[in-house]
Amino acid sequence: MSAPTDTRDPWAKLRAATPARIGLGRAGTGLPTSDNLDFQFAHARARDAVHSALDVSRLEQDLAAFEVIQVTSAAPDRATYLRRPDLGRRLGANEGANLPAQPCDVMFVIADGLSSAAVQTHAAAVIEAASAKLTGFAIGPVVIATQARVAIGDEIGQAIGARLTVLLVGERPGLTVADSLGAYLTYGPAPGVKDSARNCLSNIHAKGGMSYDLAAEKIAWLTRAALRMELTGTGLKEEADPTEIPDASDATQALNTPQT
Amino acid sequence: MSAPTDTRDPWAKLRAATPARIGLGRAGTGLPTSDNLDFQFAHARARDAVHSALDVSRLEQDLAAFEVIQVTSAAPDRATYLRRPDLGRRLGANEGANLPAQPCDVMFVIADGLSSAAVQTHAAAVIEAASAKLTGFAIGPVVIATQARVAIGDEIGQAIGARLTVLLVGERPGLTVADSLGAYLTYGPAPGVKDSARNCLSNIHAKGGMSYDLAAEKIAWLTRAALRMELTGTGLKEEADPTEIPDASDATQALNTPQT
Amino acid sequence: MAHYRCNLGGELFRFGSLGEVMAKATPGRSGDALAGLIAGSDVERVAAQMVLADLPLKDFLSEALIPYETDEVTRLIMDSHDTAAFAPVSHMTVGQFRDWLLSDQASAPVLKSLAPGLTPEMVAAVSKLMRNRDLIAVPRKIDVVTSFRSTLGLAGRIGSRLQPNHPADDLKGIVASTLDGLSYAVGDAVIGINPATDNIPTAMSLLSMLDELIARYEIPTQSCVLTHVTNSIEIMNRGAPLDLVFQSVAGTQAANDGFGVTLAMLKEAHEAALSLNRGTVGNNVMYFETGQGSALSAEAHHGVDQQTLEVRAYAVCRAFDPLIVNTVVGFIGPEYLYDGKEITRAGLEDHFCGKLLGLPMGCDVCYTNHAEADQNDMDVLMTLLADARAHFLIAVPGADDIMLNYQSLSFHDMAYLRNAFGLKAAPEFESWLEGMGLINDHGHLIDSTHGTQRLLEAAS
Amino acid sequence: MAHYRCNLGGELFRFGSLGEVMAKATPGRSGDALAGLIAGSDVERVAAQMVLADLPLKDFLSEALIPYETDEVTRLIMDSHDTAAFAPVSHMTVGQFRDWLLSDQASAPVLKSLAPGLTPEMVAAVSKLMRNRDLIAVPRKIDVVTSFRSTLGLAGRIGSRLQPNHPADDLKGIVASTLDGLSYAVGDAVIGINPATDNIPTAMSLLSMLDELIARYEIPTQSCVLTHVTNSIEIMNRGAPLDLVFQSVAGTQAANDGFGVTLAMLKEAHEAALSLNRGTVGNNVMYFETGQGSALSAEAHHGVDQQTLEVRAYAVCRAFDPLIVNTVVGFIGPEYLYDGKEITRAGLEDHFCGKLLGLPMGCDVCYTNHAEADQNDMDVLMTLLADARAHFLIAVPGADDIMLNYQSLSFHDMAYLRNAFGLKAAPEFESWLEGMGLINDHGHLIDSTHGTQRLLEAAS
Ligand code: B12
Ligand code: B12
Repeated sequence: MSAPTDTRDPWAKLRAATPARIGLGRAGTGLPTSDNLDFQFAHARARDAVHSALDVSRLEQDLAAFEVIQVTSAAPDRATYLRRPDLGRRLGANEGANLPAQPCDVMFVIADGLSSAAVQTHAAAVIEAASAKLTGFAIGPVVIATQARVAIGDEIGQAIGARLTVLLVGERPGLTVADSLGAYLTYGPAPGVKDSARNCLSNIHAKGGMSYDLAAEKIAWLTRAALRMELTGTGLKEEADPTEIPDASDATQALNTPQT
Repeated sequence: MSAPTDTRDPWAKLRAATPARIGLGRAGTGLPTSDNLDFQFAHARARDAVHSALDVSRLEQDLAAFEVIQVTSAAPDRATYLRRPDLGRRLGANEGANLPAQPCDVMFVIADGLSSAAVQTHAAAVIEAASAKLTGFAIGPVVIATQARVAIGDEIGQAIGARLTVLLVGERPGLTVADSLGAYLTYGPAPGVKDSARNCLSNIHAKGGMSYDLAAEKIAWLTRAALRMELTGTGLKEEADPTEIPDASDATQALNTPQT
Repeated sequence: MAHYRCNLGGELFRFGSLGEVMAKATPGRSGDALAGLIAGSDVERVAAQMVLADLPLKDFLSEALIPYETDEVTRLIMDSHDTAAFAPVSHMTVGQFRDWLLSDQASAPVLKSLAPGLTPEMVAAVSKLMRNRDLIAVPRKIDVVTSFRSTLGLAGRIGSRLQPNHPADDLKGIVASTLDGLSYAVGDAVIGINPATDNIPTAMSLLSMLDELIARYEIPTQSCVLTHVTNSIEIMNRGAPLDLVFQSVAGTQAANDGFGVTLAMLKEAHEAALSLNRGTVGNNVMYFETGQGSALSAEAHHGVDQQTLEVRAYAVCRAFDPLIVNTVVGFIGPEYLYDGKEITRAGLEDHFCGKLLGLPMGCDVCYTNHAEADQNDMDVLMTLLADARAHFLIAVPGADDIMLNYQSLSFHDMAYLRNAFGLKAAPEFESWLEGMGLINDHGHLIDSTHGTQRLLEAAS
Repeated sequence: MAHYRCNLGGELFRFGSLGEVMAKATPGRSGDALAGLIAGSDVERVAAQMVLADLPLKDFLSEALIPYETDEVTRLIMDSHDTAAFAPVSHMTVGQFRDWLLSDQASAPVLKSLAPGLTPEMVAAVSKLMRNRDLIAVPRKIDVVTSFRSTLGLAGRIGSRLQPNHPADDLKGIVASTLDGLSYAVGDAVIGINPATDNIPTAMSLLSMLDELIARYEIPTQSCVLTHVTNSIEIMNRGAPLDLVFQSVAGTQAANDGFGVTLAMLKEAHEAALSLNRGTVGNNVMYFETGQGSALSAEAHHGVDQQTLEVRAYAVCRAFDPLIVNTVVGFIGPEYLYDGKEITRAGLEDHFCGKLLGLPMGCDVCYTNHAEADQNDMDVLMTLLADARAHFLIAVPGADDIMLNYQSLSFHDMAYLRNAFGLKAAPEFESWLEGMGLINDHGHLIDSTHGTQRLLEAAS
């Protein structure tokens, strides 16, 4: 008479391989009550995450080693920001005045995006690790933009006169990971750049995502290649460092591992 | 290839018998496009009707022959009123001061309810017709209550000292009739009276509903009976004037009429 | 009084009573907000649901939400509880009960014999933990069959009430709407008129007219005039041809009092209607209507959430072996169910809860013009209720009730459910429809005016 | 440019262009409001719908919403229009077309041969006049069958994509999620991974792993790594075992440009994949994704409403004979579809429009955490899409995509559709499931861990 069909045990080992919600078992075909409630709880929290604000001064402290400039987008508040992505892509009136030209090879922009927690937690560390690997390049100031979307980096990069921007953005929060950071590289930033002319790194976070180190490695690889080829986007294919890529034998192992 | 199955013609005669949306025909099993659009249009308009305000001074003019007092409920505005029926059932703070005791047998209360159009159009005429039939009774002032529900009459009737209230209310607007008036009779009005202790007349309007005259007739009949029996509600059954009631032979006719 | 607590994400949530746990565990809706009972945040709602999930089902037998002493609905629930039927789930918590209901173990026969062992509060509690899909999957398994002149609730079928109201109870107008409905194959559950006027002679003449119409066309269905139960008793005393006794009921004695109804009255009416013996294939003679919010609207809710009170109303219905029970889900207005989403959720809850208690549960899929809803929302709910195997749905000409002033389903919508999904009418009614040439032998309403013409000819 | 006007309730409404009529006739949604295209009031919307209803279908062949000269999607639509197929409806207005689509005359074979005669704009227009129930009833009649190693779209069945994403493309993690999905009988449409990282070696190793897994278990299904089409071309050049080419597409050349895609690229990829000849029962080798709002988001919408643009994207898909097309309906966020109601409407529209154009239309029933929606809304949409006979739906472990950060359906939900409604998997996949002991001979997922254990054993 004990209710949910117990498909849990066999999954114990597999569950260690991924943060995904696997091996939950089922009640008939339904989610067991406890998992369903966990899910609802995670949903309630993820919704809160969307609305939480960035603590800019704390982030500035974390970036003490860099010159930091703060700007805001044209979205006056969070509610408007969520409904008006167009405003989140533009600087607010007069914000441009805070961005004096400082021509450079590469600059970092931090945009809160949809998860201030992501940039709060990871942005400074990624910038530190990446700039350490970008020796030989002129690195511009770090600009922190709030209520901001990816494309805001274009206006910022152009004002500063950067050849390339690396924009770090809070990706929309998920149920399992609410602090996932994305990095978007844009060569020749200027309003009107299409997304196809950017490269993207995604899921930089500590819950099974990309490590700061690997992110820094990839940012540096892409920056070098972009400045050399004078483009970013679909024309620039990342070929990862072979040591980082699982190969065919790995794949076979992956299939076998669960039961070993 | 002509699309909607044409079931219209045979319905022409029947359609004259009711304002209901009969004999529409169908497109497969769907409403034909034109009827569907008519329906959407009616819906858009009915929604507007809910929100339109009562023109109190015009109503007062229509009631020039009566002493009229105006009060408002505890609901500050229309939006609150719609969400908070409890506030629509109570007088606003200090409104009671406008209601000096004037003991009487019967008094009329007008409440805008969910259709100010209904009371705007029909209330004065019904009150005129009904009071003409209530000879021999002491009739109190007419109270107009805005943002008001049925139960507000209880507080009003008690303050004035009426033995019975006849409350006229704007029934919620429908797609076909947006100005339907209801009349609720309450013996011994006082806060806390239950709906089972009221009698109701409904659908007083000009689009196939109850005429002013019949409404007045019934109000007078019920008032007389209520004051005699000292109650309203489920204990007081209206036995309509036999001339008003369709009988068995009428029923047979009704079945036959469509084709004659 | 017991205290309940839950530590969630580092926050401690306390609930002072079982009623508070139930109310705060309920998916958000305007009526509970109006009553001040709703959870303060989504996280608090989850906390209340967690408490509820861990509560033993049998606690509901010892802790009454509304006192036994002062409420006859509570007494009915407690006194009629069938301990033997309850046994298979008596050891479960509410959460375990949910899991079990979803499992294949909870098959049709098992659920049927369980019904008398369940109280409304248990059923309300488990529904609060159910997702919308669960509220569809479970009742879809349950068989409830009732009958009078037609048999309702059989697999692969869905019933319909034909609602031909007229603002002045004009007989010709009502006949016209009735013929319209029949031409769409609607009316196997009941042809039911809400009388605009509340007087007995009118009701009697409406009943005579319907009786004659049913006889003349030899329609295997039943009629009803939805007047107050006290009127129906009087009407039976006067010998009018009454098939079904109608009454609106609520989940508390005080709310029923507001409706002018007691259990004793219902018993009297039930017995009187049974004694008329007017059914042919069965003798379920009661028709009840309910709807979330009616108790609060009558200021008779005792601090209990509206969904739980709604299910308590089903205990009242259950006691009288009804032919059909109808939750008029969006009927009252946005004060109780704000928008299409709340109406949809409530419709699915009500149907699930009613069926789990063993009732022939149908729904008036509807909304008012002051609510944030439209016909698209009704399309959603009717389709889902058909998927959930509702006993019957209600339909009016062109979805527009010109007397009650609200929008329900159109006759067209019943035809949609029949033609698109192959859901048939009651078997007796189906044969009649076929005989009239309105449907083909798959129960498919035919794209031709042939049957309709026969119908109109027969009227002449 | 034509002018359109409608006198409604004493008010005169004017519309400056066909695009404005289309936009204002669209049921309200946030994306069109964002673009400033939406009707100013409900009454204005009805007026626009009335204008649209009276518009001859053939007007869409002469008046392009986006200029032929500057947009290759418009050129594709106009140049590939099949006049002979269009003939049966060429004399109709949009309103008449709606009525005809709902009638029994528009049967499965009739609709199939009509598809090449329809343009996206005609289909978008008629969808704007459809109620939600119509958006279910019509596609329910339409048969679209496609195949590669499994056959999708047959009556009484629904396919599923198994989506085992991992935030770092960890192979073990992906295998774990894949086995989980298979244990719920999910994956007959495709096992498809969105790679977190955008590099070709990673994509190749993911493809090898899936290829080996499919071979080892002898699963009659296909795999896909949802990387950019330019990557897939490169991957095929390098000889990796690629079954399906994936690409996101939009309804304007400018938006596709934002995605880095041209029709020529898609043609090249399509031909390359066909030449691999990896299918067994069929050779539909393309997998497309779309979603309302993508063109606006790329600032490439030309003042056309998002729903019309979405249907134009289907013209792009149609040109390449896809195995599956997926509208990722609530994926981007509330800027484009605000809440559960808008998501539901859009999901039903997209499915209807895609199927009417002859596409194997499926849906990712989903929402983000910044939208006003929850899993109950997904329950509603998935059930309605199953009723509408969707080609396939998407499912992830526990409904939570841990890489794309949004909620979709859970594997459980596919099992709900199968067990509660009897909807089976693709026939080849069904036999395999039965062989594995996961389902019984009614296609019912069994309440036992037996099959799952065999699955895990086979992995070792
Ligand atoms: C909404 C409604 C209800 C709701 C009321 C709850 C609510 N919060 O609104 C519910 C579903 C609970 C209801 C129940 C009943 N109703 Co009713 N209801 C209506 C309806 C559709 C609209 C009323 C309206 O717009 N009021 C205006 C607003 C602004 O006022 P309000 O203060 O917000 O609402 C109050 C009144 O509507 C009152 N009320 C509602 N119904 C009835 C019925 C009677 C007899 C009385 C005295 C009061 C009453 O209750 C509300 C709360 O106090 C009317 C039809 C119509 N076209 O008006 C029928 C109508 C008034 N009801 C009717 C009936 C018969 C009933 C029942 C007696 C049915 C039954 N057999 O049990 C029950 C019990 C009523 C009671 N004694 O409490 C009849 C009355 C016929 C008559 N001439 O007497 C009407 C005309 C419909 C009909 N023809 O069937 N009803
Ligand atoms: C939402 C989203 C989209 C939306 C973007 C529209 C919108 N208004 O948001 C849509 C559905 C259109 C989309 C499309 C694609 N996307 Co996308 N997308 C995402 C997602 C889920 C969330 C992004 C986010 O939260 N951004 C933060 C907010 C605050 O920024 P924003 O300014 O509002 O959004 C901008 C960026 O998100 C950008 N964007 C979105 N996707 C991509 C992909 C690339 C390569 C680039 C350069 C930019 C870009 O477009 C938005 C508007 O300018 C991410 C996954 C993740 N966890 O982040 C994948 C993700 C970024 N997308 C991805 C891919 C591959 C694509 C496609 C290339 C797929 C394809 N084969 O066609 C297309 C085309 C993208 C393009 N060049 O325009 C990959 C990138 C992989 C990588 N490392 O390069 C990711 C990581 C998901 C994945 N693993 O599959 N995407």
